[in-house]
Amino acid sequence: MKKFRKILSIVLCVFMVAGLAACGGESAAPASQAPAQTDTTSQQAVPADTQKAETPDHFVLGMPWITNSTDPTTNSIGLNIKAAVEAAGGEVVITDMEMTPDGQINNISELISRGVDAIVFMPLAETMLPTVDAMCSEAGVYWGSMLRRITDDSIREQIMKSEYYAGGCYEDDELCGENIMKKMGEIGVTNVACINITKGDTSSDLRDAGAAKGAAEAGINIVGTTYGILDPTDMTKTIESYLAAYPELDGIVVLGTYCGGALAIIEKALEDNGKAGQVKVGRIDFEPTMEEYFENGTFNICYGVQMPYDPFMSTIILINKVIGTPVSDGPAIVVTPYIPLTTAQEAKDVTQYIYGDTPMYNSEEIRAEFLGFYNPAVNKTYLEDMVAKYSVEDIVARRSK
Amino acid sequence: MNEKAARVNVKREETKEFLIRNFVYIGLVLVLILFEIMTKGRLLQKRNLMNIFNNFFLIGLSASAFTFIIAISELDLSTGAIVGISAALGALAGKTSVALVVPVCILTGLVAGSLNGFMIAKMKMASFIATLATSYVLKGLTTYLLDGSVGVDISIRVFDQNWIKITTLIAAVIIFYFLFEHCVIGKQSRAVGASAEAARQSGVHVEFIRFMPYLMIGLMCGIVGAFSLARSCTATTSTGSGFEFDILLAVLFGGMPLTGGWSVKYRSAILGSVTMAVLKSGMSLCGITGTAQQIVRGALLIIIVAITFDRKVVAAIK
Amino acid sequence: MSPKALFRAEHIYKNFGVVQALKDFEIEIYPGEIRGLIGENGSGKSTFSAIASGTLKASEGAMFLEDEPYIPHGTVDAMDKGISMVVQEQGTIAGITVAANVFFGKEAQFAKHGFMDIRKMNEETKNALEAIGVTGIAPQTLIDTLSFEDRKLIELARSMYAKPKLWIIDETTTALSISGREILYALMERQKAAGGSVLFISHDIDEIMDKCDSLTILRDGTLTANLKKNEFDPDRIRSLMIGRELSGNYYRSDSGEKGISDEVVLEARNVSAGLLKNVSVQLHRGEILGIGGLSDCGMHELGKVMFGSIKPENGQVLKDGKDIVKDTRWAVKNRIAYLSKNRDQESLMPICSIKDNITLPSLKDLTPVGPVSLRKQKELAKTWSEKMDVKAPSIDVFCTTLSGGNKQKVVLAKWLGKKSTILILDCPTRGIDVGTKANIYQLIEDLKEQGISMILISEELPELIGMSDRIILLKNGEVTGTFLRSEGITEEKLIHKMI
Amino acid sequence: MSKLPVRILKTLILPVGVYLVFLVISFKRFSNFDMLYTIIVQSIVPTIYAYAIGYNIMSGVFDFTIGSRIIISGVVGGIAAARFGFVGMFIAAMASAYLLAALTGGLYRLLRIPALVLTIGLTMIYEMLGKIIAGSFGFIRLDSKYGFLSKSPYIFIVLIVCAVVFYIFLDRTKFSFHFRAVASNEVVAKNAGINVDAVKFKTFFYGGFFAGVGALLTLSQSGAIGFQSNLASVSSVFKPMMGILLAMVMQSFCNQTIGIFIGQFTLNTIFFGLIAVGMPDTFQNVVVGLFLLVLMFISENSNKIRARRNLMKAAKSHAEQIVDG
Repeated sequence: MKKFRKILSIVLCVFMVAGLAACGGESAAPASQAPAQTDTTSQQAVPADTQKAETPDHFVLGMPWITNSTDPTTNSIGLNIKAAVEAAGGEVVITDMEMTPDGQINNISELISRGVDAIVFMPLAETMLPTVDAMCSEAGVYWGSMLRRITDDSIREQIMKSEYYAGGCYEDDELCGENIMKKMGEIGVTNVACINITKGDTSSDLRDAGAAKGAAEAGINIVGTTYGILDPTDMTKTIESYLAAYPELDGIVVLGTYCGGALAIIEKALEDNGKAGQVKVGRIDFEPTMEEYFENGTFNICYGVQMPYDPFMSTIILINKVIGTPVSDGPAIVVTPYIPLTTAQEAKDVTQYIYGDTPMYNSEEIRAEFLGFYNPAVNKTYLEDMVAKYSVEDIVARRSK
Repeated sequence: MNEKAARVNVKREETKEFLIRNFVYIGLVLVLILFEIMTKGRLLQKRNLMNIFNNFFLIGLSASAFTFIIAISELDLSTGAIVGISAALGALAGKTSVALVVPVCILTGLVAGSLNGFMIAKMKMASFIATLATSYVLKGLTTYLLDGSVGVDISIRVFDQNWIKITTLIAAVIIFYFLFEHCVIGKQSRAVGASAEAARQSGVHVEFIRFMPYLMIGLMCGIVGAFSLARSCTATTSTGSGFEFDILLAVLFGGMPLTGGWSVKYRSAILGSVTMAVLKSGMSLCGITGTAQQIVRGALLIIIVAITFDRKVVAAIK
Repeated sequence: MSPKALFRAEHIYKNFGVVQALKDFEIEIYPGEIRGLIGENGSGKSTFSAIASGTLKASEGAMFLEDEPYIPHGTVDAMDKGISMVVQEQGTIAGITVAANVFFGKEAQFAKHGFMDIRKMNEETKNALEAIGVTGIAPQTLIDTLSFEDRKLIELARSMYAKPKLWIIDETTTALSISGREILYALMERQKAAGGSVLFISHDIDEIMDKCDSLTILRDGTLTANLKKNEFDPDRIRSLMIGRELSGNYYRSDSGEKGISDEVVLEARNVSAGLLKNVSVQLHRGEILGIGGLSDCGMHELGKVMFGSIKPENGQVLKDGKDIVKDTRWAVKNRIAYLSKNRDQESLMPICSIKDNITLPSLKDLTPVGPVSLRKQKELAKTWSEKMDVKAPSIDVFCTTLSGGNKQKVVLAKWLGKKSTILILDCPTRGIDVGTKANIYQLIEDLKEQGISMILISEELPELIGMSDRIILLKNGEVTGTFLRSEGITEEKLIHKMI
Repeated sequence: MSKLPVRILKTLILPVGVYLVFLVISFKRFSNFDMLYTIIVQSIVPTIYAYAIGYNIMSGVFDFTIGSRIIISGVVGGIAAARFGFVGMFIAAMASAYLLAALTGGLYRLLRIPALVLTIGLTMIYEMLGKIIAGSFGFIRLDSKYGFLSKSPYIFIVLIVCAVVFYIFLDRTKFSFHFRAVASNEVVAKNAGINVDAVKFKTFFYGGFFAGVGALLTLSQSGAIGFQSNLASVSSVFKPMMGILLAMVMQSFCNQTIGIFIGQFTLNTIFFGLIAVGMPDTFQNVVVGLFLLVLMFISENSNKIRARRNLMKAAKSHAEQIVDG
């Protein structure tokens, strides 16, 4: 009995080491570009539009994303990216996004090994971008970033020189932080408490800086900022501790959070402590139940709706590069706007048309207005005009006919 | 009369024992075959083997040292935090010169490990609570030190080459195997785990033996911190988060009993990490959503431990 | 006395693995009788009392209570049926109050539809304690804060409260002080007067002769005789207990005429620790130094102090007159060995194999530097387990499967494998069958020839007398007497110094 | 047992002491009654979480699933509230809490594996169960008219009811004697005829009541309950556990039912103090960690001190016997 087990363990070890060593050495050579003959794990590619005779050749776009979430924002991003890729005759492969930097690098190397032609992702920290660029260039895979700006000049320089980096969109978080703080000043807020995502996330730091600048100009005193709240009970506890510690508080600004139902929790806490309406509330990033609070006047200003648009536009830039009609010679960086929402009606439209279960643009619109392959006029400046024209009304008009 | 009956009974016991002990081998082979079929051969493709390796590389490194912690029937919930603080200090040191990164990571790991070791060996505190407290303290320090995320010069990626990682893992596995199975410290650790008083009265330096495992796991977490820096050139507050449960799950998947003492098998650590990595890669290749993956992992954990747990050793199962 | 027996047990057999603890034992106890039960350690007295009180199940045989078949499953069930017992070791449960201990397992009587009436329970506890003449203990205190003796009195109150038909007392007197013992004797008398009966288990002949109406004698698990009070005679009882003449080949045959070398190998100089107060003891080369006394006279602590397991508050322990014994690690390295009284917690690792147990202290000796060769380990374990003739299928079997005697042989193999020159043996033959006991005595004699010096701590006077060159007696932490083998030692001389 | 006033004094030293420290540091913040009131209210929910795992921790059985179980009960309660109003919510939350507690306890009894391992596996499953039930929004919103449970005076009534129920099961029923006996010495308890497996099942089952109430309170207090994943819900076990540890340290002079609340109050005072003092919340973890270490140190030594005191008392009483013997 014992001897048999000894042999089995040795055989297993030898097999494992040999396998790893073989591929260890091999992986240094550039991987073959041939698209994997994977059977399509997601739906069948949409049949190409009959007007144009030929279509761009088939490509696979990989994306690390949150697969176990039912949050409408997350779903609408996935929906819109899939629409863009399938409109161009491509296919999307999604893998479960890891929350640590080295985990995300593993995501990217896994997608490369599954033979994707392009990868779009939201970088957790800009300092990992050189690593991503090195891996993708080595594997001949185009990649694009979304939702995050590169603040460090040395990294930006290096990345902009890469020919595999297609570019991507970001919002001017700093400006948005400044604007929302000024808006709060306009509606008479003097002492404000802030909630933000974990320190170290580029947007989080930029929104902090913008908020501080806006507060200084508007003469608002920021009593404190709490970072990285995930749990509803912690959110309630933080709000109530601010209310108790600072009776003079008259404003709460959520610069960003991953806590589900954050606005509902804050409104409830204000209501329980009899401060609903007196304490003004502002929020960056959209939340589906927002219109109700707009109606009863307890919620005042939202800078958001960039969520599905930025990822959609970043994917468009990447697709154009993959199908051979890049929007600019080097990486194309497009700044997408935060759209201010102040009325319940706007919030209702956003929930129905932008965060609904239909993508913002249908296949024809995408091909006609966004893909250089079909519309040669598409380039960086053209896209920037599209961004300027983008508004809630525009989407409502397109979808409601 | 009962002499013969006893021997027959021992024979039946031994075959049952053989099946249980090799349940994990059989389990791994089954998982490999199952997912090879379901992913139509993509699982064992050369490229994907590399992904599987990346998944279990960091966990495997620490799991081999974690065997000693389980052998002295203690626990360590601060491994994730030690990886975080090592990466943080390594990155900060990297600002002055990249050559400093790895030594600083290893040094931080050793210091944090000896802090744990001192509390548990000298101050005789319960390891579950003491390491939990250390993880809180270290996480707080990491967030304070980093104040965001700190980048490291790209030249650190030289450590991220596959052949370096493979040789490091094999070296670590062999060294700890040698220490655990063939050296005095391995035997004495299992003796302390089985019964500290009996070991003390047999001349074992119990305090030293309860201190060393924490030093070893500290060292390995420092090295993991260094490799995680090499991999992503970034140290953030989320580096190493959840790592302590990954290691615990890996060793439990390998059928490691939590009761320590002589029923601890060295191979459980490595086999467990490999099985988990294969499972993860296989399931994501089949496009199984994150939800289903977590449910499968939870259910499998309970089944494996229910089968391999050696009930006759422990009078009271807490 | 009415002819109908209150309690009858017939053809009782009980074996643990290969060891025959009870062989065809039978006993009849009549109402209003204090029946003694005497026998050496390992003769099966505690095994029978465990069976009668429901802690253990007999392998074969039947028991009858007032002619009804009596099959208890658990101590609480036995109590309800009328048989309660006071155990030798610690019977109370830590972490709960005195009241909870007295009514342990029987809380239902105070529960009114689910809720406990704590006040009534405390009151009943007070009555129970007063019934046995104890007033100083408050029912709601946590039991951990009480002394060992108070906890034993609580056990007495618990068993008496159930108004048992048959009350079993298993060697409890050793744990009680004089006043505690008076309480116990008074209770026995009261139980007898109330028409109940008492089974009084002890190995102290004088106590039995004084208190009991009749006596059953056990040797190696078999009934040797039943005596009436008028037939009581100490020498006759002892010979029936031991079966062999004292000076038979069971113990050492020589009478110590060779004398002992005056080189002191291990010495405790005015050591005090816990109970021990200013004790000085010297062990000479090749000598067997016996240490005797009541079970809580401090002799066990003395053994641990000399091994370095307990740090003395003042005074010191010296090896060869010069180096101080710092701790157990230093002691083992310098070839001092210690066999603990509770072997399975302190000297042996039951959930490990025989090989690992034997080789543990000698790992560094096998290969001082680098890896320990498996072959050498196997060799060491094999030679010594064969020398000790440990009966087991292989040396890789876990020690949990071994009998008491075999476990002790493994521990001895461990220390002899380490080539220890000084052996501290604390009750080495406790709970071991008579056959193995004889081997151990023979081994001790052989080791003495080889010049190994030994300290023999034992609660069995015959063992001390039979094996030691010199005997030191302790009482409440102080040395009260020393006897030389060459001058001939009798139990009377020893007992006089012990109590 | 020292007399009642002395015991009350000893109990209050820690909470009042810590409050005074922060009063000194930031007088303006801590002097208004509002702060004290908020700390008290904020200590109620963690106390009820602590009651839910109290029996387990005291008998050395560790249960990771409490966080995920409360989320499921909250989500189920939220959904029921939308359709059947307050009564529906109450029944749904309590029923699901008892069901999950029975399931966890039953599996523990059936599989007989260490609770630590079983509950890690179960937490992973329960977390995802919570997410699947939570469905579209990933979190459940509660209509505020059903959320009155978390407003005073109701929340204080709920606290008192829970404290009484906890105290009864802790000290006043057969179960309380059996579960303490099993906690201190399982083997002796088994010999005395106690059905040890049933007792262990009950420690989980009776905890279910408080898990249900905890879920209701969290749902009404925050107005929403969101799901968590990959063992994030485990962290909600650690803070209540510290309250229990503190209660066990004060065991000799204060009943655990009150001790747990005192523990939570002290912890919250430290949290609120840190926010008021303006220390970045990154330091909260460090302070919680250090507080836990100090707590461990005290509980470790207090056992040693008490043990040494017993030894001395035993030796003394022995000596007395001889004198009057």
